[in-house]
Amino acid sequence: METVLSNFSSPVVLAFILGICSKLVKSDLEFPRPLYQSISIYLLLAIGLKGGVELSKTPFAEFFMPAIVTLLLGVVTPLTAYAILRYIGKVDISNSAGIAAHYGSVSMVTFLVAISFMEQKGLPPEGFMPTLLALLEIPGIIVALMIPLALSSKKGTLGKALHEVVTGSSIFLLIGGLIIGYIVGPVKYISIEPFFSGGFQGALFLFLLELGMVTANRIRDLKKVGVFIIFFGILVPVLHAIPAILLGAWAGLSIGGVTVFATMVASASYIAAPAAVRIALPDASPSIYLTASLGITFPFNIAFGIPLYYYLTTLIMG
Amino acid sequence: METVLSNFSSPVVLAFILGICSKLVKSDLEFPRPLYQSISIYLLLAIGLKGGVELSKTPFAEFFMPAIVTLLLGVVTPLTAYAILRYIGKVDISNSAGIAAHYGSVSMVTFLVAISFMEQKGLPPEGFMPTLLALLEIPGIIVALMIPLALSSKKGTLGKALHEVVTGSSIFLLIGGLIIGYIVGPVKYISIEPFFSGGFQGALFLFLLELGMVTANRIRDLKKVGVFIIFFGILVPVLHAIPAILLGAWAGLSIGGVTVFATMVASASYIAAPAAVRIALPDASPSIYLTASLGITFPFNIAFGIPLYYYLTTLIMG
Amino acid sequence: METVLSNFSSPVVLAFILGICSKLVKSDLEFPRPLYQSISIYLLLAIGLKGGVELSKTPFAEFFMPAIVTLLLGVVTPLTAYAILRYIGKVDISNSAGIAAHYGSVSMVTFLVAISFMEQKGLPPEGFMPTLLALLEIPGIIVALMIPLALSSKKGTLGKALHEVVTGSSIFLLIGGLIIGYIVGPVKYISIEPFFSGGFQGALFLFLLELGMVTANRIRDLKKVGVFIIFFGILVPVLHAIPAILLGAWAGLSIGGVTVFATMVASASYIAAPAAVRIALPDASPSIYLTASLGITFPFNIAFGIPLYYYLTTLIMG
Amino acid sequence: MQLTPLKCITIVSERFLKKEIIELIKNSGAKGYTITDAVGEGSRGIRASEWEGKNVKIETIVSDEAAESIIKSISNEYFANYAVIVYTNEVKVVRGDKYI
Amino acid sequence: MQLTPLKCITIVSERFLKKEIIELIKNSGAKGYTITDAVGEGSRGIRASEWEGKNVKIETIVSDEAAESIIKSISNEYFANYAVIVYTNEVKVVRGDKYI
Amino acid sequence: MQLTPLKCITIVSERFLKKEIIELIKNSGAKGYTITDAVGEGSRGIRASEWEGKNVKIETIVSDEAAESIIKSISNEYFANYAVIVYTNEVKVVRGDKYI
Ligand SMILES: Nc1ncnc2c1ncn2[C@@H]1O[C@H](COP(=O)(O)O)[C@@H](O)[C@H]1O
Ligand SMILES: Nc1ncnc2c1ncn2[C@@H]1O[C@H](COP(=O)(O)O)[C@@H](O)[C@H]1O
Ligand SMILES: Nc1ncnc2c1ncn2[C@@H]1O[C@H](COP(=O)(O)O)[C@@H](O)[C@H]1O
Ligand code: NA
Ligand code: NA
Ligand code: NA
Repeated sequence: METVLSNFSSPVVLAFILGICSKLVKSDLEFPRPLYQSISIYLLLAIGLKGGVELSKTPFAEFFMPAIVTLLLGVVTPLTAYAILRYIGKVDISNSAGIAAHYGSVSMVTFLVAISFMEQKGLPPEGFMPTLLALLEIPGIIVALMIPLALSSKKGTLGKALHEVVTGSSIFLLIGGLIIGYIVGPVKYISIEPFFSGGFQGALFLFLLELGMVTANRIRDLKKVGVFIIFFGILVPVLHAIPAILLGAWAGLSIGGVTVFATMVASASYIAAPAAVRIALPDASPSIYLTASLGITFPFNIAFGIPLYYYLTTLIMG
Repeated sequence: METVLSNFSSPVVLAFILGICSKLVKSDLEFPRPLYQSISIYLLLAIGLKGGVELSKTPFAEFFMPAIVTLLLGVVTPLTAYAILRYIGKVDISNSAGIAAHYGSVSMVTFLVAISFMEQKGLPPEGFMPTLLALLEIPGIIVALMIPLALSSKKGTLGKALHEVVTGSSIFLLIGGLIIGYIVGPVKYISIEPFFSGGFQGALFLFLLELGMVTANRIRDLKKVGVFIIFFGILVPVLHAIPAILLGAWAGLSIGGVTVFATMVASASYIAAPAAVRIALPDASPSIYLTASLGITFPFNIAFGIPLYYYLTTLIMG
Repeated sequence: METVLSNFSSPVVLAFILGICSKLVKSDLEFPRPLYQSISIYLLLAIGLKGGVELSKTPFAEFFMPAIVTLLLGVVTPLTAYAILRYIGKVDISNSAGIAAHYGSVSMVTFLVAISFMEQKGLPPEGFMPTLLALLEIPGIIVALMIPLALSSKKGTLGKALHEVVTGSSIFLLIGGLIIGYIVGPVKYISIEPFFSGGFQGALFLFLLELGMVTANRIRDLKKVGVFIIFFGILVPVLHAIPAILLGAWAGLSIGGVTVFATMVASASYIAAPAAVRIALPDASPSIYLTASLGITFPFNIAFGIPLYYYLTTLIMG
Repeated sequence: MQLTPLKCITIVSERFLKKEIIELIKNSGAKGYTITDAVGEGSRGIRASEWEGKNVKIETIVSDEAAESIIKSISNEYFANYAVIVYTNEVKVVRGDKYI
Repeated sequence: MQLTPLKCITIVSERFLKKEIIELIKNSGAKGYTITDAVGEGSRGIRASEWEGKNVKIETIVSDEAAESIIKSISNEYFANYAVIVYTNEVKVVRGDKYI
Repeated sequence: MQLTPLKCITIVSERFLKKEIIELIKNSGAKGYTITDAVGEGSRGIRASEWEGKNVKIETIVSDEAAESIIKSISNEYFANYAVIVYTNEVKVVRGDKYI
């Protein structure tokens, strides 16, 4: 409880709330699209680079088990999400698969807020977490999109959707940054470090301001999606976080690492997944999957999820 | 005199002059609008956050008198400006009220340049100055816009104009930043400090480059507005600065604080006020009020006003 | 050889390669134009300011010979480039002059990468190099554009082209920055230093990412321009670098200074020159001059040229 | 392919009026609109938003009646004090019944 | 000056379809196109790219046959699931033979 | 509402010609113009400003005579060496006498 409250006095969470307020009071605040794009590029490169540099210092053995566990959850979580939607919620196939793709993938910003949170607690996660982020981003989308294909004899837009995800700018920059960071190593990284580390938290602050504005628009659509989706958007993250905590701890991650890992798994994509789903499943409704991932799960994780996963992690680990 | 000269070797003032020059030599330099917007957002949040953090450390008693004095001048200065325009300048009601709204409000950039100036002198103003900025921004506009309403039976666009000012992005970000800074406090602020403090003077440098370009366009319109407005744009700031110095000193501000306070009161808005006046008084001419505030008073304050107010402050305070 | 390899693990070179890759894999990565413009403005001001501050500390005598040598090469290199194109390559007059203007001028980014390279080697060049950059940017363009005028009785668009170059935003910001830096001096520069120095390498990283994307488009056009131009784009830089090394060493520059100077002279403009050539020689083909300077010489210099010029410099000087 | 003849109304105005004009055209019966950022010059000199450098260009496909109503409202509300240009154009629209 | 009467087709769609529509119009015989960024509102509610805030407006000057072919293809491929508006307009083009 | 039939000339060109074309249309009698940023592809391959990624689209509402004069000047000055497309369109303009 205390952790939740203290989370509400964190700069990035407050920026998010400020963004929501700006829509509530109908402020004419406008966040220029190029700024939004620039910060995205910056954040993705920054986490990639830092992760790559860290990876170049990490023995392979230490990294191996967490990577396996990540891929495993990347395959399982879209299936659980699909099953819940299809068989409990009675949602149709396309929409079930479309939403499942979002919950199988991952939200970069939620991930970053979790890292911030743990750093402020003095428990920074392992340096290779961005690599796990990259590993988790794609499989969930693929698995989910393959479901309708496996069930029916649909036309093969999966390939196109796959290309979209793999070459999408977010995955491209993240992996590009990882590789560059890995090659460059800690010494040569120093020249660009002030730019990519010093400004990081501030850029994240601005980004959450913008996301707050976007989320506010999505929250307005809550009434359109029905009560089941709202429950889904809150409970499924928690449901996904629990095995993530257990497996993360089992794979040898620290408390910080487990919390961030659980947050990743619990988070829902709202950038890579929508683009892919729009292509592969054009009849799935964006109102539903965007409202669920961006309007419900995202704010839930930022405000309550992260402190909760941290609390559960400490219960289990320590 | 020496202070004026030394002011001309300050980076931000030189950036402003460079911007003017770029128009004089017809350079094809283009300042992208999103960059301009981004820097605005950045500067407003940065001063809000820093001000909020400082405020969280300031005892209420210390802050009370300056706040009262600020509100007082926020009500008085638009009235004096109006009276001079209407009765000495024989300007019509709408234009008088429109211009008065600008001189009752405040220019953020002039404020920032004044802070820079005093910091370079080793006399930084009180940390809560941004709060005074927020307090001063709105009342002057409201008072001025109410004059024509009081005089005639005009249709009620004041409400709309008021909403525009209060929810306008500049006041929203400033106050949002203040509140976040206040909640966050000095310790949690550290994570975003490098971004919002380290880059501040540089961002201000770029912003003044852009404002120089805009001002140059305005200066071209000088001949259109007539000699009275030119005198008005130079003398009224000085006229407003004098009571501000006296009252600021009386309220217990330091030399740095008084100088910055006087500059605020002497400055004329060119962002919040024009938007509000355009709505409430559509028949007031933008050529006049923008040329006065942006083409005359702004460069005057940047180049000569600030050193002058500083000089007067030292005369009075000793 | 080793130097070449180590160059390939430098962050900025890797960013450039990442940019090329993004086009190869058809990523949807988009670099917003305002970000590109903003970084240009930033980099030009930053090198100008730093150069100006350094210049204010440099005795005139030390700077005199390098300046003379720069101007000399600014006049000679477009003539050699023209002669090679016209008499060896049998290229027509307009295209020869158009291309020559590019090779007589200079590429800011190549210059910056060379400085980065030498700083990482622990051999930073003299602080006044940006002044040499400014001196070298213009004369080569003028000399080259005057050739067709001297040969035929063409209509006088040279004046217009000249105005374009001199007031073009790149030269304007560079010289503006130099002057401001010179006036401001080392002490007053401190306030804006974190912004303009701390972020510099990171901003350059982003800029090279973007340039990689642009270069990739240009490389696709290689087949259109023919084998002669490809050889030209690789050999002429080396040809120009050799006298630059000899003269630079003779003028008293350090090893770092000579290498950067040679790189400047060897580099080909792709911003100032195209704009001027488009005006003065509209019948010269942009496909040829842009592909040569941006598609061949630029990547050659970044990847191989700089280490080569450094190697030659050490052979000669040390 | 069935094409419906409709009116395309183009309104270029200072950015500042964007919200109001959108409301106005919706109230006049427009089913949608498309906006692009623009800059421009006209008879009117300086204006409040000028130094932010942008106009907006609003295009809306509407029936003849809606067109007339939009033109009337804009003329009454904005022509006196604001920088606005309005013109119409005959277009043929696919699935035109959606926009009536 | 010789002016050729041609069709100007305007397509406003969610940004996301840009690449595909360009390919489609090229395959239908268009010799060129011009794109501007736009925002808009229409019958359709929220869409995937909405929170990035942008549509694209694609204009292409084509012959009558190419126009018909473009309209047909777009109707078939996108009208069911995506936010798209398409309309045509008669224009007179300088050097019109370049665009046929 | 009184509508005046006028010509709307649209010029899409490489960004680089913006200043000159504006001057040209003003000298030909245009009373105003509206510009939007655009990207595009046409018959011409690469061009100097291409790697900056932008064309401009200039629209101006003018009388028939001004239209003819603009078209002539642009054809003479730019068609040989630059990427430009020009077309006209009949529009009906509110307060049309302002633009003649
Ligand atoms: N003749 C014209 N052709 C095209 N656009 C125009 C014309 N006149 C005015 N405009 C546009 O309408 C805006 C307002 O015009 P005005 O009210 O005449 O100042 C200008 O900024 C232009 O964008
Ligand atoms: N009546 C209209 N006039 C102009 N543009 C429209 C209209 N209706 C729709 N649009 C544009 O087409 C896009 C898609 O419309 P829709 O498919 O109706 O959601 C919108 O976002 C608008 O940009
Ligand atoms: N058929 C067309 N339809 C629409 N715009 C075109 C067309 N052809 C060319 N354009 C535009 O005009 C510019 C110059 O065309 P071009 O001179 O053919 O290279 C292109 O970049 C496009 O923006
Ligand atoms: Na997930
Ligand atoms: Na004031
Ligand atoms: Na050169």
